[in-house]
Amino acid sequence: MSGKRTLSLGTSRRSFLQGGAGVAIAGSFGLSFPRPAIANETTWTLANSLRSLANPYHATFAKGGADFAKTIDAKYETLVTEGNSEKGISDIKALLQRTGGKLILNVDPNDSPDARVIVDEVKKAGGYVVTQWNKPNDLHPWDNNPNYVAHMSFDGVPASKKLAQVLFKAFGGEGGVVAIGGILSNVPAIERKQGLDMAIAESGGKVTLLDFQPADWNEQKAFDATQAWLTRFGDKIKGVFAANDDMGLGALEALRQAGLAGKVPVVGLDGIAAAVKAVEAGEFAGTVAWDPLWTGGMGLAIPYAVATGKIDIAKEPKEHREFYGTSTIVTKETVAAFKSGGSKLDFNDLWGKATGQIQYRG
Amino acid sequence: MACCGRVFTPGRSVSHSGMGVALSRASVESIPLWTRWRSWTPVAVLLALCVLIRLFSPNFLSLSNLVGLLNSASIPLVLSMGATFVILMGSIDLSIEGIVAVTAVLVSLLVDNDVSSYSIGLFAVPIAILVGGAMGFANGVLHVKLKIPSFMTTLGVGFAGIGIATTVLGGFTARISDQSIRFLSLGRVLGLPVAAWIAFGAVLLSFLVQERTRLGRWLYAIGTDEMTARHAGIPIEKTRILTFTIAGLFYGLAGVLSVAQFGQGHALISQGRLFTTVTAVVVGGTSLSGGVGSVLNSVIGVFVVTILANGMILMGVAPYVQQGVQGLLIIVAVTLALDRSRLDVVK
Amino acid sequence: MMPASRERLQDYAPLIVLAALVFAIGIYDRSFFSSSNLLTIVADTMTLFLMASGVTFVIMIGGIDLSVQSVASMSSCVLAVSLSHLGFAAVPLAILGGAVAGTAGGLVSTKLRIPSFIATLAISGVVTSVGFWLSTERSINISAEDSAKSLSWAVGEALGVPNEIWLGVFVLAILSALLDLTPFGRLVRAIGSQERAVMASGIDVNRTKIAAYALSGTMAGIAGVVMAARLGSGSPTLANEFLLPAIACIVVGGTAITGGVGSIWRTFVGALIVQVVRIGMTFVGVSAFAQQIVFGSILVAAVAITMDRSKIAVIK
Amino acid sequence: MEPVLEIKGVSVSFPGVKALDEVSFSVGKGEVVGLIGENGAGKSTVLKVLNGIYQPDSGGVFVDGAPVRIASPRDAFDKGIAMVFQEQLILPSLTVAENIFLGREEEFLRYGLISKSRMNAAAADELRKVHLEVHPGRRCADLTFADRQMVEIAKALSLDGRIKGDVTILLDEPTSMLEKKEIDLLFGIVEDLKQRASIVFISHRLEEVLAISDRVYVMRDGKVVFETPAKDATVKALHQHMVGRQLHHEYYREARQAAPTAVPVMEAQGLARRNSFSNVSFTLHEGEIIGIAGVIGSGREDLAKCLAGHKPIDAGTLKVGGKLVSFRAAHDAAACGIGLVPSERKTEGLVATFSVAENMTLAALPKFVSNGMIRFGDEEKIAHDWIVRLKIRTPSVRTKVGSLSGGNQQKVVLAKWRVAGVRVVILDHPTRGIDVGAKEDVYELVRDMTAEGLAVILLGDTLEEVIGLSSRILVMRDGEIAATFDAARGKKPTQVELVGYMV
Repeated sequence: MSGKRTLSLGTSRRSFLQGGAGVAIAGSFGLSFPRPAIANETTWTLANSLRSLANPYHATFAKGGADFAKTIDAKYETLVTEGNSEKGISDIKALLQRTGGKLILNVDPNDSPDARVIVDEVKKAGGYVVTQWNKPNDLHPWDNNPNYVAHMSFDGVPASKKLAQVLFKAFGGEGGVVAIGGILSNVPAIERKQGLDMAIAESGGKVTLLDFQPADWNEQKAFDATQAWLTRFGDKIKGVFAANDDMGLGALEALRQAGLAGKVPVVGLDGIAAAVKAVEAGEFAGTVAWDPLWTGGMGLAIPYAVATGKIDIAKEPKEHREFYGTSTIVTKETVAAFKSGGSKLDFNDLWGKATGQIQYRG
Repeated sequence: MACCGRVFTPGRSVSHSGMGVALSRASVESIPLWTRWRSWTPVAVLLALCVLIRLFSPNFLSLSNLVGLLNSASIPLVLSMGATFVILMGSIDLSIEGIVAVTAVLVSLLVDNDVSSYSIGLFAVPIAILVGGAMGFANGVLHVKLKIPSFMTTLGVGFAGIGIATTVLGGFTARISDQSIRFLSLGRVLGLPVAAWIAFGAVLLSFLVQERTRLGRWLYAIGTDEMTARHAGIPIEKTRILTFTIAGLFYGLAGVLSVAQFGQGHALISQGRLFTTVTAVVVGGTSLSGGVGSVLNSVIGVFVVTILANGMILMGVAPYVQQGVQGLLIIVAVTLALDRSRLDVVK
Repeated sequence: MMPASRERLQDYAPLIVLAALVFAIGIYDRSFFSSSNLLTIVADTMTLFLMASGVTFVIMIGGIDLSVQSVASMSSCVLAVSLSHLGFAAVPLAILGGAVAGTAGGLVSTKLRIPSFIATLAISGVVTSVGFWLSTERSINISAEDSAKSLSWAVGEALGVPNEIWLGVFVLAILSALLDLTPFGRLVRAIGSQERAVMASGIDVNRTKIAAYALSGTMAGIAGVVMAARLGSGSPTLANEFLLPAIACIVVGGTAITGGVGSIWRTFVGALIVQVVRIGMTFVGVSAFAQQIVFGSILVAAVAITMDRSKIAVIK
Repeated sequence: MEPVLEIKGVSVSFPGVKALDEVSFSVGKGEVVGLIGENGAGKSTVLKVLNGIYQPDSGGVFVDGAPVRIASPRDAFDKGIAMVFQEQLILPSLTVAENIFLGREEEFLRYGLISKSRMNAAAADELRKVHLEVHPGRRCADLTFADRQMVEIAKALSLDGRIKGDVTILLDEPTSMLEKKEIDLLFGIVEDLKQRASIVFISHRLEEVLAISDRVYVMRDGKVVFETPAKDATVKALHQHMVGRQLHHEYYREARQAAPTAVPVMEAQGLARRNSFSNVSFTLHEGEIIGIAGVIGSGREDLAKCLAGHKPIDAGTLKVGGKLVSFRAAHDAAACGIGLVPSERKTEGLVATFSVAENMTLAALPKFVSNGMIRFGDEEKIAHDWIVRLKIRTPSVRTKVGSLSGGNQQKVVLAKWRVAGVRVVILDHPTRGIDVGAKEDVYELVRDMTAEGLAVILLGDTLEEVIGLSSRILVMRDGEIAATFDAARGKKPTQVELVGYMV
């Protein structure tokens, strides 16, 4: 068994999971009621808000945040929206209330419009926020100094286009593909679909899109959609393009049920451990690693620097306020290099891995 | 022994005053023909559905599609067995998703996985089923001892179940790599998925419990009229608790099959299963007020719901339209199947 | 009959529970008591209360309405799609959509004599499809000025108190009056207690039932509009995770799931209890995941305390 | 000989009425004991005490002379006592065999599973005893009513041979729903059963009781008033005891019986409903009381429900106030000014959790509403008026109706229809289960109503009540009007004249 993914969310694995039937009951009733440190003026609380820890990309994103918090031994929390915007926002409001505004928030909004509401709430409470991936196009950090510190994202279009081409190459560049999309109104979902469409256009008609369906970043829905496609298109499917690894793995399980795992190539984005493993096993044609550890950590490091007065965010150039991170394509050939080269995170090099300002296309 | 019985000719003429023996009975007397066929309505709906889908897409009856159908029907079948017993008693069980979540998470942590260090293989299956039974037992005891309507007891236990599953895994997903568990879903025996055989076994076991055990018979009595059952000396409380426990055992088995199918366990693994299961049981012809129906009806109901979903995919119906079509089908199927002569007040 | 004192305790159990919860959490963490926090909590509760207020009528006639979640989402889509070119008129349109969906549930349940559990479940499937069709499967943004122009009644602030609270209190008053002062309200209680007696008194029971379902749909529509205003967007899955908590509010508040007994202020208090439990737990430090367990246990405990068993011989 | 089963000085009372008053009753070994009495005399209550459904407030139950406590019908079964209920308790979704042995399946268990073959075989033996050639595996839902009644009897008889000690079978009105040849069949069964068991037999048909019983008890108003060996009793004498003292005319306020006016209120022509009643025709005039007499199964209950719109009629025409009407539901009938005082007061008459005032205005709510709101003031005023007028004993207008006595509840139901201003009131067993004093009040109210021009259709609890109150009497038997009697003041027919047509 390859190394176990250590789960150090601030609590050692041993104490968190005893395993066995007892834990199911005991775990819940032995609720730890930690006395909250009375929020005094100086210490800042750090928090990552994300969709669901069930998605490994977000789990690593949260781990990045926790790692940074440990370096400055600040209190760290993870908030989960489980796909419900209303819950995500009311949890953030409650945390702002509890910390008296002394909150540094690194949030991946459940949906683009949520970002505006969250930024307003943080500004009102005097906290600092960095948004990830989703925000309305007309909302900018520099219009909300100093509380709205930055917006981090990854340029989905070129990455997904290159990834699509890796997929086409994997099945010989000829035939039909099916594509699984994220939540349709999410910015990354729109970008990744554009990348795929561009790659298909450039294939000069050799590659056709059999069907495109959203699965809202959910592995379960991807499993059901792929199973339906297998029923409907059967062996006409030459490849599966998934807008993220989680959904890609769902599709892979469906292919496995039909005995096609490894025969029909799948690609996804996020670069989560299970996807990297699938690339090694030849069941995934490739994935794109965003380095969630970096976004989780830096999304808190930068606003913390602003909060402690180390930098004056208003003076930072626009490419430091809205910037893309670096993404690496992981294929069978590059997987070994990618796995060994896992760089050590330097939390002080705030914009080291930033690669240019965010463009707004169409 | 001739079993011709005294076939009562419907509409025996009520002779006019004086001559002959007038027949007067207060309650339902001659059995109108179509009510006798009512119990076959769900089967008719199923056949009509198959014919309709076959017209639209030829590969509906292809072997691979049928195998796929059986595979996707196996978990709902196991769940509907447990739910049928509870509904026959006139109660309802909303804790399905909670119990499946706890047992699925438990299995995914006990077998070879990427979160905990346990790996006890197939021994996890009986443990999960027993934990499911324990939660079913909790449903029964709370419902009977605290005299709370089963709607609320099972809703509470369901919430608690989701909570326990989420806490134990901290919201994470445990991916399993134990092939013996995966075999329960991926393996093929005589061409059919193992999960289908397990589901078939569950149906057989349920039919045996329903027809050949005292509990099975007493469910109908309690569902039809609890006073009559009490007068007949049936231990009402014990039967109710035992029924919820058995239902829990089936949900535990479904938890195992979920982990086998998806290769992972997490708290939201059975989201949406509750309403599809209850729908299948009712569409199958088992009435929500209890006393009428059987596990075989639910088997038909599960296939109606599963084939509808599969058929709509084959016909390329857009996913978001599917929910609407399923809603309409429920109304049609239940309107035909419901035996309304007894219900004068529909809640 | 139950001794008077115990009955009075039973009547005000929900209020006592709420006060105890707020007090306990308050001691634990002083900031919980701050006025801004309490206002925020109450404001956040209002959408849940709006949805649950309509379902209260349906539960009181002995039925259940499982379609409110998808009706609220559908209404938010109607609002988001039509707000830009219809302006304020989009609001009544969205609410009307809710009323139509509620009436459909009522008609299917009464005319086709299908149990309300299944009838409203089927309708919720149809309504979800309509929601997806309206919004072409995605969430639709509500621009800031549209919202300011037509939705400030829902998300603005007056006299320092968020409008959601004014709206919630207004609805509480109107619906309580409807339930306690009008013939409709009396028939709802009567049908829930002894439907056969109402039928035998020569009253068209179906008319009242359908009206109750229509009201439930209308309130779900209003909840959908307010939710869309607060989030600045409408989406077919906006109100996910709201159905079961809404039912929990009603029952925790003391309204009997079997019908006949209950009131709107109970649902208001029940909604506050549910929200205080959910938010309070983050204050007390109970991990977000364990909240469901505490929530489930409180649900069962609340029903055990508030249920009046003397009237119901057989607990199904 | 030592009585097999006996009760001594047993009293049972329900809120507001004393169902049994110091009743003593005994059954010898192999003896058939008849038990007769008017509706509400307490006959069924005696059987339900013997069967363990009701526990006696005072007095005791003795089996073979030894005092016993019978906790439930199952407990009674184990002590050798089985009962065939008046209202059928057969479960339609179970098979014949399963119904017969419900709750007693352990006899057929093989390794924990019920052996269907053995259970069906045993059931077949029992069915043979009642000469019912129905396959034991058939669902009872598919059987006719009469067959189901036979299965119920077979279930009771299945005790014989399974219990060591003496067996007693309690039969509560088993023949009311059976045909002539089925009744003869039942008597045959009882005859050959006599060697092995003792039997208690309740029936309206006095000749049947005399034909089959060894001894007969007569009950009235919860008390045993007469006991006689069957051979030296006559129908007329039994009837006399059943009725008791010739009630003085004033009990039914006969003096106030108004002469019917010529104004027709309701005209029925050839009304019929499948399996209930056929070609029923009558004309009801203002101020008139038409009484309908008949035993259970005569179809009069269904006729009442059809006239009030609760059940649809299959044929015939109904005119109210000269206009042709047809009712799809109760609210259509109410709209035409027809109100039904139901026999099931608790479930159909009132909303127990509502106050007296709320119940009274329930049928006429729109009258108490102005601009959408209920005018509580008027409601309480009108309730107060009726409480005074009908002498309803209630702590206040706000008291919950459920806590009142049976008599007072019935007065509230009557007030409900008066408030709604109906023109025709159908009374379905109006005085069932209420104390004697309250009965007289109800009779007073009926007279008041007719004096104010209302028309009344009365399904009397007892024959005597029908004769006493009505100005005209329709006697129904097996769904037909067997005879019509005028009952003008002073020229009342006697009960014996009517009984001849009823049975």
